[in-house]
Amino acid sequence: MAIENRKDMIKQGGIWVFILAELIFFSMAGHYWSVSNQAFMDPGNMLLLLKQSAPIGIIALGMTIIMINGNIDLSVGAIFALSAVVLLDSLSWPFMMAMGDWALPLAWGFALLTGVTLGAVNGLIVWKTGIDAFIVTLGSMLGFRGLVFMYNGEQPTSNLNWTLVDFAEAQVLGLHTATWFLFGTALVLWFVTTRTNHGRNAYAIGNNRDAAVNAGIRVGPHFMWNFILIGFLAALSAVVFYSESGSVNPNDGMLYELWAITAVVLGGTKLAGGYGSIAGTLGGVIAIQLLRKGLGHIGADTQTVNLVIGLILIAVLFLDRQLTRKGKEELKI
Amino acid sequence: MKNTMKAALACTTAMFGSAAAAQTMTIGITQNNVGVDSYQTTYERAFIAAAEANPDVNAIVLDAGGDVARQLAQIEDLIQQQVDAIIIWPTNGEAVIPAVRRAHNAGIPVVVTNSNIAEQGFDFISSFSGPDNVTQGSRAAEIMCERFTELGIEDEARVVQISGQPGYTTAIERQQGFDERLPEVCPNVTLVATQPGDWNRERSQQVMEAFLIQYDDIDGVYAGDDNMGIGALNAARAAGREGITFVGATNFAVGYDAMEAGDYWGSIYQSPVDDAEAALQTAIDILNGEEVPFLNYFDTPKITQDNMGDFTKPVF
Amino acid sequence: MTGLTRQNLGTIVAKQGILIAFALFMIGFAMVNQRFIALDNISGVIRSSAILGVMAIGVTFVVIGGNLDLSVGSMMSFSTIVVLDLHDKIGPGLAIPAMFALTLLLGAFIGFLVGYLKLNSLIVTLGMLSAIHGLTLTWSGGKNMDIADKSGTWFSFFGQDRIMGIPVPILIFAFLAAVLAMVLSRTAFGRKVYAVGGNGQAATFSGIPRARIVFMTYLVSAFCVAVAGLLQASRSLGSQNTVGQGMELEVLAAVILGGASLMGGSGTVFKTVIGVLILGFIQNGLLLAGLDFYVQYMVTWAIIILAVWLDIAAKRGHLWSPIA
Amino acid sequence: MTSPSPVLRLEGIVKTFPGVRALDGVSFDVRPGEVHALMGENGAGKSTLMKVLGGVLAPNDGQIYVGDAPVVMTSPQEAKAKGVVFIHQELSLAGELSVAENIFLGELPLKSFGRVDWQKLYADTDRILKTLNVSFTARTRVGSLSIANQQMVEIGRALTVDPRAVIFDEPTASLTDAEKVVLFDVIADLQASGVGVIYISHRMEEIFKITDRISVLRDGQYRGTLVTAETDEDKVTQLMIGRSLDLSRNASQHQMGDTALEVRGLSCGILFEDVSFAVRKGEVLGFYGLVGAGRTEIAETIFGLREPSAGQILLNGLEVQITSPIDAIRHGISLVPEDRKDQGLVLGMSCRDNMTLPQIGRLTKGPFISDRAEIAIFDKYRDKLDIRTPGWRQTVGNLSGGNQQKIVIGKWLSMHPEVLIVDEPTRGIDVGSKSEIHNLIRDLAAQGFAVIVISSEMPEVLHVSDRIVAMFGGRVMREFTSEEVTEDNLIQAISGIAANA
Repeated sequence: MAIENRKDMIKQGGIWVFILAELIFFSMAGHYWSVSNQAFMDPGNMLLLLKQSAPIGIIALGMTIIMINGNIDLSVGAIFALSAVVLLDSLSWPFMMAMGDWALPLAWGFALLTGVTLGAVNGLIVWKTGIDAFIVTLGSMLGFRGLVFMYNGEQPTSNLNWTLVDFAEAQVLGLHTATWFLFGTALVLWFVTTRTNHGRNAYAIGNNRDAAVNAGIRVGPHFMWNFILIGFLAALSAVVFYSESGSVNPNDGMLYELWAITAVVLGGTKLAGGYGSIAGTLGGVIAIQLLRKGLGHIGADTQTVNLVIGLILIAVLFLDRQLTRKGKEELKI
Repeated sequence: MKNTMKAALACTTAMFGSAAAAQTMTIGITQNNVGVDSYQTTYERAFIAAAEANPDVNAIVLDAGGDVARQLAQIEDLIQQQVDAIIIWPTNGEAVIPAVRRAHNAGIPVVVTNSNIAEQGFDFISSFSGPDNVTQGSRAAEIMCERFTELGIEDEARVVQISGQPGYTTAIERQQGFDERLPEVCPNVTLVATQPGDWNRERSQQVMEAFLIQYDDIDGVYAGDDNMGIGALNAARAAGREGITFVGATNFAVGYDAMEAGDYWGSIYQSPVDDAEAALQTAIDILNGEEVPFLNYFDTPKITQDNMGDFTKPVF
Repeated sequence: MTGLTRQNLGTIVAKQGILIAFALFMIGFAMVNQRFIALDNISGVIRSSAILGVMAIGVTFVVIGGNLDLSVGSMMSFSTIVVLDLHDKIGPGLAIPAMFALTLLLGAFIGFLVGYLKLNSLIVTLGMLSAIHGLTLTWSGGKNMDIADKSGTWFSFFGQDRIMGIPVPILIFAFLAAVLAMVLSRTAFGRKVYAVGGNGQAATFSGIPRARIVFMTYLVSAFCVAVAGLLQASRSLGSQNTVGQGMELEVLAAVILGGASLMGGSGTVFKTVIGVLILGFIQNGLLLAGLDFYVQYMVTWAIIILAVWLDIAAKRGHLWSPIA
Repeated sequence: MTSPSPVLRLEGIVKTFPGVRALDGVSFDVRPGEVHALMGENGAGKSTLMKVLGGVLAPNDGQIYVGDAPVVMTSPQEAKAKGVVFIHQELSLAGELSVAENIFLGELPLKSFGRVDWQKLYADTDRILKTLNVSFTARTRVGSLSIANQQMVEIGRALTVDPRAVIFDEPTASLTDAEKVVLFDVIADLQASGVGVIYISHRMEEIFKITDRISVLRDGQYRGTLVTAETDEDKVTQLMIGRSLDLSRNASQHQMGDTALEVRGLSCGILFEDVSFAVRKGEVLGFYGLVGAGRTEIAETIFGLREPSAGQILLNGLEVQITSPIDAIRHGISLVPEDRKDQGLVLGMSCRDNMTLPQIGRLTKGPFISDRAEIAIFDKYRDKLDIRTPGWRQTVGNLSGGNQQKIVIGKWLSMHPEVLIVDEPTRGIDVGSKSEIHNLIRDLAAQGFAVIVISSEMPEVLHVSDRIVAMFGGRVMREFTSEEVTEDNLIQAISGIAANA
């Protein structure tokens, strides 16, 4: 038991140790290599770090509960883009234009509704057909992206609304709007996964789906709610991000699913399901952003960033594997 | 709260060698997507080379990898690092405007390079340095039309277009220029189809293969850049279709070679080195308080088999 | 007894569903546009599907062995860039084997991580997708690779020539498909791949070296990627660094469409080839019908879901999932 | 004895699937305080009946009564709410969750906004755990518990409601005798509180130990109910399969040869220590002990699946190094593993492909597998072992447990091993096939194979073995010849008592 606890601690604390190591490394390395005069661990820079973690972070938090379920969602990038398109396009609808600033919350509502709907489509297919979520969302990743293109041809959808931008750029208590949304989402999801029936059921289903079915947990609707949740969060991420940027390209959000999954895995959530934590994912998201920022800070180029992030992902997997090994007498299968 | 932080920032800045920074200017650049094609890579190299050659310039070179969110983050970082000027190669001509405004509000001049931002953002930038893509599109239409006239098919020719990556300003502008200009100069030429080739040679080749089967009669192909143009040329060659006039833009080395070989008719000569150097120079000029035109286009002339001797082969 | 026959019917539909769908598609498109079934169009589609197809065959081995390979797209960029770069430096005769060796080395690395270290293949290959892209950019310095003397090299043979009127890429695709189909269905190695993917533990208990078999599937995949890279490079004699980007998912879609289960242990080379051709013909058919390219996205979506749904519905005997 | 009104009554239950009459008018009742055995071969309709009872399947005809009230069960939850609860054979627990969360899985006590009421959850769980008399707490992570304790958690689930009838489906499948005692105590407690218990099992000795009545199904039909005290194994067996089954000690004594396999001082970490034994050609060596005593692990070590920390393995007197199953197979050692579905077979593959799997590399002609060689092997062992399958193409997952096990045995026999290790040869196999497998094991020994049988069923070990090794806590406690062994001294040995004797 003691050993197990210690390993558990290493696993859950690992990501924060990694973040600390990154901070130390980049601070020191930045001293020698950086062209910038600014210290890496400048408080303003750290606040920006949190803000910049938000777009992928909010999605990754939702991905955590999906992966605790033992599922995966590859379509989040496309949901992100389509929600953004709806957000910006709806602002130019005549009746919305007539509403003035009151149209803004409504536009948010439309965008979130879009995410919820797309999530529900995924969830419904997973529930009703019983097809593996990987395949379902691989398909809808293409399909939803097709919808993005259909909506506005191949043109970007734009609507620069300065009220919206000002809101998104605001800083309350030093934290940016996006950071508040990231933290808020994390708090809510932390609460859901650790304190609520739905959250505990998510673990139960990921751990042993048959057992959950036998115990009367309605697995299908449960999946559906989680897909709705991640659809909502992908849309929320889009809403927060595009409020500030005001224009979406039809290709935006591509590869976000891979980044979100990377963050979740770095945070210690198991792909097989049944194990993982919101706090870990938050750590994973921050670790990735820190890495990108840090490598930029010391002047590394694109190829190095790709190489390093890929290899770190594999290294983390390797370490995790070492930690879960039972020792020499383990069955060699 | 804010003030103390700013003070703290000032302190750290002072500690880390502001003595040396007295004369030098720190210029940050965030590029669109280095490594996606040779143009952008050559641009980055030329930019770094130009910055290194200038002892007064300290360059922070970043790459957004085609991701808007990453580019916005990089702009924020550059503002945070209090650079003297920011050069942006936008991933999306509109999405960067709020970030540009923040740089503007922070008192940092912004130069947009290669592909312009939308008009709403013009208030916040000091200058645009790059090619005039609408004109490039128009010029391509003119090259095509002149060639058809030479061949005597200006009243019946059918053209297909392979555009750049959807949503990308350069692609949109070139297509716009071509679409508008072609009927003006050659009113009887039909543009039968347009499909995006995503700045990708392979994608473009596939699109062209489909065009060739779909349309028995194709006389001209306009591609958003030579990379795609060569993809289309490869497709036509593989299908054994001859006599098609290929016109591209952003003359790549492959395009130049194909022109020399007589397979490819014309293009627009645009040097990434000029592009990069112009952008850096614009930024430097602004910092030195010099007057720069708001739309600082560098010239991108027509190049065809007829006049290619006047141009050196592109290095990318 | 009626139930039994009905079930048999269901199984037949499930087993051949993909072929039926394929046939329906061909007929549908042919009715809309005569050109669709023109010989040169069909040959054109197969030729342009060859690269995707060759990669999909390799990934079929990996998937039957119970793993995923998301790195093939980025690895294909790597092979293409490497062979083009080496072509001018050491000549095509050496460049091709060198490229194969390097690509196999990457495959061996992934195979080592997934097979011997037993790391999760989704994450490993996701990591490698990014890492190999970095490697490619480092190799090329981010520049396009072009063969200097395009008309003076026999290198164009693989991608551009014809033998007896048939384009060489089609011949290579067909040859590779035939050989690897035999390897999978008729050799001991193939049987072991099915066993390892069907039940890895039972395979180990039967004295099958699971790690080595998984390792080998990645080598097969890497070999196919190298062939695809060769075809790609030879076809256009020049390339961008991003040439294979995103292909991993198209490849996976083709393999899934062919009916291979992501759980491992099922699938065939032949069905994967059908999956590839379906994707190719859909793309072609929609283009011919004058529809925008993104319609193809949605059609592909619908087809993947329907194909897999039909498959599992026939297996469980119910259309709808039993999960409450 | 006056019969009080039953807690649960089935009347004329019929369930048909397309083409099959899975249940054909099944009727019986369970009285309060009674343990009622439900027996029948695999495929007799027990599990279909339980699914009907549990609301998973709707019957085509017939009526279920709980107490005197006719009920219609539409879901397991509804069944549970009506006081009918199931303890499933396959452990269905979520390992990462706590004991409390598992016991109340699907019915966690809630506060507003779907929040879990942890206080109530733990309090309720503690109450249940107290009645089960276990050593772990409500907050323990289930994954860290032993199998037996996990089973207790499973039983704890039944106690979250006031059950009227509790159905145990093969509850002792993975329990050892000592653990069974605890289980039977729990059943006795349920009985005492007036709950009716349905007990499904293949194991006669348990049935006769704890049940009051026995109902038997055969081919979906109800074959009658016997009062346990008034019947014997033979009668029950006859009712089940229409003939009787011999589980007496083996009588056949044949010639034994030299020592085939010898193990000296073999250890593997904390799993087992200093294990020594030898098995001769023509001999059946039985391994008996509690689950976790290290028997399976010894077999896996000999088969090269675990790395020994000390000790030697000798084959025909020569020391061999075995680091993988491939080595073991090359040295003529075969292992029929404990877990047939996870370790023995690739369920999605055909019968033939499974059978030829270990030697597929040898069955080639040129680069390709020889179909003829493969089918020859399959046919040979199908006939030899009397495997009933429509043909070699049949997917192995569709066969009955007995036939599946024969495929696994055939797979190894076709390798012509010198030493055959069979781990739990008849787990989950119906009575009829059981005796066939027992006879097969005896036959193999008679043919000169050295056979090691690991079993948790005492009658089985006693029935097939020439000698028996008793294990406890990773150590060999005692070795018995078939003359010495009695049920009593064997139980003592595997409970660790003999260590002091």
